[in-house]
Amino acid sequence: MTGTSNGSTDQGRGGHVHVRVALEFHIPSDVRYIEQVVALVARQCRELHFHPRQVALNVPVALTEALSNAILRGNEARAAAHVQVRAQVDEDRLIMEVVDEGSGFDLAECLVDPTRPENVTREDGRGLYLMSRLMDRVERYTNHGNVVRMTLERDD
Amino acid sequence: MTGTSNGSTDQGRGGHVHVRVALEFHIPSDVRYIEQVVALVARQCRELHFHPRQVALNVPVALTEALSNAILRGNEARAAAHVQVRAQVDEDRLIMEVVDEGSGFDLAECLVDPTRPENVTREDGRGLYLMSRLMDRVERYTNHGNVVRMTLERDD
Amino acid sequence: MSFSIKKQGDVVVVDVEGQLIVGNRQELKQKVLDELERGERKFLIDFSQTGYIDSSGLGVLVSLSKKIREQGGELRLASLNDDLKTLFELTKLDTLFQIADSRERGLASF
Amino acid sequence: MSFSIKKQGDVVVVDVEGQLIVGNRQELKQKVLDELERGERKFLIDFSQTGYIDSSGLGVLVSLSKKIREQGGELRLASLNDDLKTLFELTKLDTLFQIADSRERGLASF
Ligand SMILES: Nc1ncnc2c1ncn2[C@@H]1O[C@H](COP(=O)(O)OP(=O)(O)O)[C@@H](O)[C@H]1O
Ligand SMILES: Nc1ncnc2c1ncn2[C@@H]1O[C@H](COP(=O)(O)OP(=O)(O)O)[C@@H](O)[C@H]1O
Repeated sequence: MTGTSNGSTDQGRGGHVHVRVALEFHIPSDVRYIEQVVALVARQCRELHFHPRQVALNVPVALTEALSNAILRGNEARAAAHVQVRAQVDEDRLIMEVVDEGSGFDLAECLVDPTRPENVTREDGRGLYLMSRLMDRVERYTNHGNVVRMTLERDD
Repeated sequence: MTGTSNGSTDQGRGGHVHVRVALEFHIPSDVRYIEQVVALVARQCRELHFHPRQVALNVPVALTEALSNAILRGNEARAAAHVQVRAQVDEDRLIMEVVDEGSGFDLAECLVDPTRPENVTREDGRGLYLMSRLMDRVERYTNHGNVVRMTLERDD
Repeated sequence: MSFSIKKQGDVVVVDVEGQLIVGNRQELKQKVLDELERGERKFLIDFSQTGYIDSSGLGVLVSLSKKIREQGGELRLASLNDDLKTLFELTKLDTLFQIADSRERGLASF
Repeated sequence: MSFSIKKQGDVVVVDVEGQLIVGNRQELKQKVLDELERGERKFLIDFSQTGYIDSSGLGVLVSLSKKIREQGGELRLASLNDDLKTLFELTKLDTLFQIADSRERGLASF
């Protein structure tokens, strides 16, 4: 048993430690904070034994997209506006919620397919698409702000 | 910026990342699980820059006491009974709640002073006392089980 | 995270250390455009030390590729790990870029 | 966590590696009582490699101290770090035990 090993640990006598970790962040609308938040969420996933690919690819890229949209689109980078991030991880799944102070958007309408020939040379428009491809579920709703909710089921 | 540095980090432009971490554990009533839970809670406190003494002494000892009381007194070590631990840490304080399936107890009545001459050679009876000395606040209430709630304000 | 640039033969090789994301992509863009301005035409970006890339990082690669091509130059990529490869495949950007397995192969491909 | 026992001169020295808590205190108790049974009378517990101690760990030390004394022996403690010292002070167990700063001084004190 070590202090760095997290997650559910079978200890032989049929017992089991169930761990759920919830992280909550408040950050100013500045993209320089993204990497730190992403690192902490990804680490929790690693410690709860998510697949290395999920830890290195799905989680960081999807969360970075949601955060940069919240900061640049939702809050339009207004310094006084804040972004809230809630991440809940357990042995089954990760749920991330990114909340901005904007008035929201229509997910289905804004999601374009960047792999279509006319889009593949565009410089933008890949964020929501990557989120939807890298997560099992992406939802948007309004609740004290514009909330983007992403769910990823754990792979071993 | 590193993936292992947690806590609130000033990044110069007057901005600030506020982090709150909530950990939740479910463990069988077996004292062998205590050390793992304690290690994870203490680590979060270390990462949120609690004083080294709080990380090495106050948090682990108080939580170990609460857990062993929940397992051995509250649940009377019945294998089927579980203990729930909720820990919430932010830059201000740590709040830990330990929930057992027992019928509760009277904190004031059960807390004896082990430093009195007639008690100092006793083998037991130091748990609640240590909790109360190592935490800023210890409370007990009933809410879906017997809840012991401990609060520690962060020292730098 | 940082970008280090060195010249190998007539190829400008850029190492992306850490992430290539919204917070630092402008730095990469500027560094490469400065070299283009100076007359360089062959560019290889090496991702062997890269963590993850977001959509705005991908966007900068697309943008640089266009600008270099407009000047008659060429941008190639090298050393994508499996996760980064997946990212290029998901976005079909693997069809837009010439991607070499290793820095050596990338250099040899010009 | 583990307990390692070695003999130095006529003193049985026990190192507590990791925690001394409800989950493992019985192991320490049994190891020391076995030595007592074998006729050993001088015991030094060294805490230089110890993390934390809980009330049941303290309880075992009190219990061992009594049992050893009943056999005409002596239990002493050594190398408590500041946090562990605080624990002994809070519980006034620093008045019950003879505590040496270091293993050497502890050994020399018998
Ligand atoms: N948090 C948000 N608030 C408001 N609008 C958003 C938000 N997230 C995404 N959008 C809208 O969805 C569009 C597409 O987003 P995305 O796929 O990430 O591509 P890009 O950001 O590069 O345009 C954005 O241009 C914006 O109009
Ligand atoms: N979770 C609990 N459920 C029921 N009783 C408890 C609980 N925690 C403490 N107690 C009561 O308080 C008493 C004192 O506890 P403590 O100070 O930890 O000393 P000890 O456990 O060594 O007796 C216990 O003996 C028990 O009667």
